[in-house]
Amino acid sequence: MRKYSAFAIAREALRSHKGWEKQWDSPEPRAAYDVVIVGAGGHGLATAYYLAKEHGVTNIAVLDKGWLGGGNTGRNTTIIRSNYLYDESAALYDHAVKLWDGLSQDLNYNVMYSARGVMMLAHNVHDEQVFKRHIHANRLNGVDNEWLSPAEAKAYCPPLNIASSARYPVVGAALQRRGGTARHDAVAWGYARAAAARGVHIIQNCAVTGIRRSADGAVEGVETTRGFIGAKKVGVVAAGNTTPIMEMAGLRMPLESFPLQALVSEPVKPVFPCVVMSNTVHAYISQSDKGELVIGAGTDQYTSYSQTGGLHILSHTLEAICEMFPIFSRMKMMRSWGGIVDVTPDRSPILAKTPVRGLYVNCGWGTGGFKATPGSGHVFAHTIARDEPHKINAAYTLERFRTGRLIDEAAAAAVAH
Amino acid sequence: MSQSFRIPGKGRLSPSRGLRFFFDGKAFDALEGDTVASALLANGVHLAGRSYKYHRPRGILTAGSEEPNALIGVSNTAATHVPNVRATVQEVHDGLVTRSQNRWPSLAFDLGAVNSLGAPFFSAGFYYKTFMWPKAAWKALYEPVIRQAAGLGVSPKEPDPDHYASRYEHCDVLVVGGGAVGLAAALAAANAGASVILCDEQAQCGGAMRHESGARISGRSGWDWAQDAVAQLKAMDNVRVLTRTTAFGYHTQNFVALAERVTDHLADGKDLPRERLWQVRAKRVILATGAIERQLVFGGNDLPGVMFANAARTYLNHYGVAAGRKVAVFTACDSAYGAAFDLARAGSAVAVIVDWRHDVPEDLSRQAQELGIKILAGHRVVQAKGRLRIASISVAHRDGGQERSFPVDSLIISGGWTPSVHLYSQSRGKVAWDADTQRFLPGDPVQDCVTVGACDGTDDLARGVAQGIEAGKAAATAAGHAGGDQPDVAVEACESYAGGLAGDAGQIKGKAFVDYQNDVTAKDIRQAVREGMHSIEHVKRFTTNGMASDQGKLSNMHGLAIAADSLGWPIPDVGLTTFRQPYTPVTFGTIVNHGRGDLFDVTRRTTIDGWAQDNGAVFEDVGNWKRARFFPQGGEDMHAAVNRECRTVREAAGLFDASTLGKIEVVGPDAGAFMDLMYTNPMSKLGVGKLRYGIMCREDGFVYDDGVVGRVAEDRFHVTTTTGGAPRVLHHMEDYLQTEFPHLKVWLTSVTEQWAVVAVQGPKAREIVAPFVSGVDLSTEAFPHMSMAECEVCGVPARLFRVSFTGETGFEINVPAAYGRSVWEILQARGAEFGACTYGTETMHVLRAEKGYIIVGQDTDGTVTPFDAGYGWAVAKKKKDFVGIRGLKRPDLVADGRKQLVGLTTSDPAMVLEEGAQIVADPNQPVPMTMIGHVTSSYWSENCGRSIALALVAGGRDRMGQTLHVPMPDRTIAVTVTEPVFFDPKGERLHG
Amino acid sequence: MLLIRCPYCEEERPELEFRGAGEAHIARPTNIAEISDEEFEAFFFLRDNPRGVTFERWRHIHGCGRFFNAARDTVSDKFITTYKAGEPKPDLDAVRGEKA
Amino acid sequence: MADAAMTKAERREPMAAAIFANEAVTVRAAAPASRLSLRAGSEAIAPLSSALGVDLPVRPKQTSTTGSRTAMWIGPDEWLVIDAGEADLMAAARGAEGIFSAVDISHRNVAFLVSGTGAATTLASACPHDLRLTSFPVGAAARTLLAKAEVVLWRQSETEWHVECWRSFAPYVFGLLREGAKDAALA
Repeated sequence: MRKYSAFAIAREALRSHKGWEKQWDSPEPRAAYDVVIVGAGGHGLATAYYLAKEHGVTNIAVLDKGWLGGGNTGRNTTIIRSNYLYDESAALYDHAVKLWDGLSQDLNYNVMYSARGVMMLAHNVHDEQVFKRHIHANRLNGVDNEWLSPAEAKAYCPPLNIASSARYPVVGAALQRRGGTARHDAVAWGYARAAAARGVHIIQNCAVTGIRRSADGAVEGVETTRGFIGAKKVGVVAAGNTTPIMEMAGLRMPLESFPLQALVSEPVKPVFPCVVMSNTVHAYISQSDKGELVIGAGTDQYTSYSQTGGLHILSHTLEAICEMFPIFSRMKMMRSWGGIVDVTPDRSPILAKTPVRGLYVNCGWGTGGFKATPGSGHVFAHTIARDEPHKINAAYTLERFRTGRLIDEAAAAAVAH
Repeated sequence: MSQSFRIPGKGRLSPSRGLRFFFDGKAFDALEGDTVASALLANGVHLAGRSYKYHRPRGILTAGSEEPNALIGVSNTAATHVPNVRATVQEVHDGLVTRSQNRWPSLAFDLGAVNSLGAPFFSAGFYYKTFMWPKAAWKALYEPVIRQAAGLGVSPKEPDPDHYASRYEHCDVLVVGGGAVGLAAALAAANAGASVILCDEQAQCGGAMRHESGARISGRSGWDWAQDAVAQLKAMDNVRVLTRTTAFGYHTQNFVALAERVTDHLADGKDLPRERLWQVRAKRVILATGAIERQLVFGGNDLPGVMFANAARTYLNHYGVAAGRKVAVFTACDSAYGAAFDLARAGSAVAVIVDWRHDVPEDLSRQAQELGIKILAGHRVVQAKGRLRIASISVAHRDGGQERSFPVDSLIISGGWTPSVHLYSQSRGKVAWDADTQRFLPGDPVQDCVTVGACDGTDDLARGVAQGIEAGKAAATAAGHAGGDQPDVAVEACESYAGGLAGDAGQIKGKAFVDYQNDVTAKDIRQAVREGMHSIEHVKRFTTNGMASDQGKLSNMHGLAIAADSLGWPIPDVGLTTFRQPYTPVTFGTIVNHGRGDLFDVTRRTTIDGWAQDNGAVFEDVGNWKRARFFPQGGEDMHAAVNRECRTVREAAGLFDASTLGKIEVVGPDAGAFMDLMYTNPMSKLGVGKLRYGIMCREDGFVYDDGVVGRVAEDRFHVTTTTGGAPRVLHHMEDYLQTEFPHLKVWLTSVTEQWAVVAVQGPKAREIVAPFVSGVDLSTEAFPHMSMAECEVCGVPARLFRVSFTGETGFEINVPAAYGRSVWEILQARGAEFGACTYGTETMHVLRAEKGYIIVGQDTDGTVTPFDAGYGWAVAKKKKDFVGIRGLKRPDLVADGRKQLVGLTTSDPAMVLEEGAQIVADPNQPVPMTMIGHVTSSYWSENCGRSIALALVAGGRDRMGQTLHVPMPDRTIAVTVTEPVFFDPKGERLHG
Repeated sequence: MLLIRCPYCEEERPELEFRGAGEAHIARPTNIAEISDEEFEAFFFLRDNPRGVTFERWRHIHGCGRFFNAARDTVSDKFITTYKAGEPKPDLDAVRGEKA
Repeated sequence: MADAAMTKAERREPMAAAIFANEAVTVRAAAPASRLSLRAGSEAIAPLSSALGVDLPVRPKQTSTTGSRTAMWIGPDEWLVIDAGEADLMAAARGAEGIFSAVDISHRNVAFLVSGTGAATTLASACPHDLRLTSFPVGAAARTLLAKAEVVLWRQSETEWHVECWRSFAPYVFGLLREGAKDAALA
């Protein structure tokens, strides 16, 4: 892999950029691999990269039914944060944040991790109680998160409306300064390039149609639209499509796949300095390095694999945006799109071995998987290589739905009274 | 400035209707009906903006919504500013203020243009390869600079003063596109009696008839016929014609969203909505969305003065404006010839027609010859040259050879036409590659829609109109309307749209733009392919081709063709990017419409709330409700007010508005059996006239809600829920009743708003209430704690509960809601005589915490069982079934060490813990610490004379008396684990 | 916004009037207190979540208030049929035949 | 407080004066009325109809009116009965044989009357239901949504609608109707 740098660009500028290498190859699949990863999104590619880099496993294929990074990796609003309540969540997401910081250098690919700060708005007494519970827990877990008064929130994000007359006034905010965003495509491409450089095969347009198991039940490989590919171990990292793939191995999953929409505005000069989230009024907004306001909406209420959703979901989100940031009412929606998110009953991921020997699964990230990409790939690689979980993902089992030991962040923020 | 490029006698605008507007501070004359683009061109101004990356001067390319270059800021005030407006769409009104964007200090002299010098470095995706060292410089330096350079216009700076309207509509037929084909379809459907909505994004219907001078329909020019057709349609009751209206989103089941621009073209639209959102559900959709002309890709194809052929003709034939005095044409398509001919006839010199194709149709050559215009077939424009405006072109044979230069002030280009399949594609229809004509055409429809005319690949107007009529008739028939006369539309003459070229026009010299707005060149696309980007999605994202505000209307086909050429693949193998809504950018405010301010969300207020407002209450949001939090007197802060209220309730009494509590009436012979299933408690055993506190679990065993349940009659329960939980609790109960226990004869009715609830609590409560109650003996013996009765209070029918959430003697008086305020006022006045106060939710919280009563959602969250909360007594031991019975037995829910609700006291009684603070056993451990619980509720208790707190602590009930620690940022607070009851632990006051 | 035929109201109504209620035909065991942890997991947590035809529950919450079931294709989001709560899974081939 | 027993609470209807009118539409609050939420299986329909003196309709969206009393089909086992004369509907229902649920919701709901040539258009500004005469004929009623508020619409004539909502939603519903009415006068 030839190193990217300003010097490389200068060199190439002199020869009309004709000397750039392919960032990754499109090889023919081998008959068999040590590990096959199903799904060439950020999490799958990161898994392959860390398997190669940290575990010396390089005979790997990453298969995708479409193009690498073409699923949720390239469709999300790229919010990165780790101020989760539970120890298990904080450990997992903060592991990711630590990897984000330095990922560009590690991959030699500028993923534009921008620690712009993620501010979560509190709109009522209940929000304040919940956020403060998070802040205290985060501090004792070594995760930064701080409480801001409405005036401090406004100072951090000037377009914010903090008028007490607002329908849902801002009563404060929790700010994680290390939170922020990254460039989603660059994450997929950076991992793909770095993995390919270590010998990983990335095989695009290759859909898995079956999982072959031996007489004793262990995984032998995958049937694909490009023929059978043998594998000692198979890691499924297929986001919204996990259920149909796991079904090929006879496993029924605690998952439902929902449409999730997002939109961007036309690009404008810098006006929005951070990421703001409001769970109470359902709005998630930041400004991309291209100048677009990037706005996340909620999920539709029905399961779907269609990658589209209803207009009323977007209106609901834009109402909240215009209420909190009334200066944006005349901005225009330039593009909207949908992804398919796989949601578990406790809204926490599954990162684990399965009852099928040699089959591993990484799924259930719901609406917030992007932020975990490096950490998820890192611990999932460990799980596959060692056939046992890393201590950070030990709690993210499939068994928890039998025992009741859930990791339910949303339930902890329960709204009632 | 005079309109020196306005050609007398040309165009359809009235020369007597003059207007004045401003561009970059300078006043310009215009005519009513002009767009900013046509008016600037009339004044000889082509330079309209600067490009995003290289700050290259950019002109006006098109005459429609596909314009990528001429984006301006429209601004009368800081609040009404709109960035990135297409000058080709914005109509001029008197006094309109517009500004160019992305330039400093001025449009003609832009310092940002130095970026052009760095162009060799700014190759596709260069930013992914650098700015990584030193690491800290990314945040401090590189990123801010990149961000400052990005973006085009500037955001508005003040809240939007305008309002927006909304309309849901249902119709038999929605016709999108008011060109000749769409009009024919609408006429056919409407004549048959179908209800029809026709929308068009332009100010007037007519589509291509705006520019085409060669079309004749039913004895008139195409344009005149179109205006007659519109007039006919508008006169019909079953038709709605919406102009300035863009169909921007095609959703499931023929749900199409339209954005109508109502006032942006008016000088004074103050009382009108700025835009209107139409959400149309149509039985059938007819897409007559036409086609979009695309550029040719050659060096300097972005210079001001370069203009699309249809645009040059539109400016001439519709607006009466000549694009230039000395023009050349570069085309790969028949339709551009009309531009040359029309301009020549209007007096412009046409230097040459350069046709990429080797063969030019005979009638076009003949007409050119008649007008004295030279055609160079099989040639190409190698490069356009000039600084702020095109000055010359160099032309050579396609295969190379000598270049010839032609001085021009305008170059008219056409790379052919791309069918506008956006909406069809949004409807989830798959497009198919048509190898003959080298374009993507609609395949089989997936929804009940049909594509007609140019968007369906039908270039011939006569055939398109016939398609439109057929589609209109068929749509009407399908909707059950078969009558009416068929419209008589005879297309007598039309023009040819044959030809076209996708991809670059030969070897490129200089910069050849594929995506103008994002400054993506043909070279960038070839580089992306070299770097391994083999899917069009990757090429698009790596180069940003097609990702600007025109969303690839001009660039997608070229990008695809160039990528395919680089790969040596057929075009369809590279794929096609998905078309997403919106077709053109849509104002947030339009999508939001009424949903702002008071109408953003419902604000629910009780019937007593007005009194609280009149008496200075401070409110808090709970769900959709506003609840009085405390009633400050004489400048009290919250703590002072709450301390006074707390003390007063325990010493005398207090009145509390409990109306927001959810209430459900459960009625039917199986009501008891149903209540047994829904609550952990044995509710069927509750006697008539009695109350019981109940806990409701989800199937997984976690506490879902709680409340007091009263038995009004053998077959009638009055159930209360938490305020925020009311809607979901009813839904949850309906779910079980309808789908799991449908055999039970019982029905549920929400009565939350039927009853206003006045709680009177405290030692004087009975004395305050008693005189107004008729029909009940209120003595403790006759009406003990947890009794209820139907009676009259203040002369109105009431449900009287003897119940307490404060630990005092208490009554909750339910009266029909409209009497609530009056009853409240009567009792408040009476209470005042006994020293009673009114109190809000904050005091309610403190008083109940003194008693250890939980608040679901604060002291419990969705991970707490009734046993964890210390309410195991409320879980019936003998019942065979209730919702949650099995979930509660799961291994983790019965394991040791679960978090349990306990009390905490601080060693310093004045120290009030922070709610949400975490609890540890060992305060000296390093981070990350092992947390064993958290503070759920914490208050200063005026009645206990100390702080009190409730907490969930691992194994809490085995830790009574233990010292634990609460680490805060600045100190660690030692706490003692106690029982969660701090006041009147024996509960004697309840029964007073 | 979907258009959903309510089998009780006997007409198509806009999605906003409805609330999705998850997978259909998962009966709560009548002996729920006695089932195993595995059976409870299967009942409460595991879902078919098919790519293709799904059987799902809806409630016409802002209409007639009734729960009912639907068969819908999760790829196209098209409804194949809707039917009243308590009715068995319909024969989809027969339904498609009627529509065609 | 010797006269406490004589103290009689007053009825207050803060929205009673709400009115908005233009050339196309008039929106105003309806007078207070008696209301019953009635739930019953099919066997109780006949006795309830006779006890209440109004036929409970059995087809979706239908209403039937006798004198000041109207019964609206809301769901397959649910009716909304409104008596504009404020009669005691609970007492009337109590006389019926059979298994059913009658709950007094006279104070839970309030209503607005929307009338004029722009009445349907006013509602269509926030209601996604098909309000054309073909799907919502005169005499029809249905529960649906007006933006974020649940309402029951009852079409009393081609140009007159009765809009029923929960009491605390009334200011919001009136606000929406006012916005809708303004726009209905325009297009």
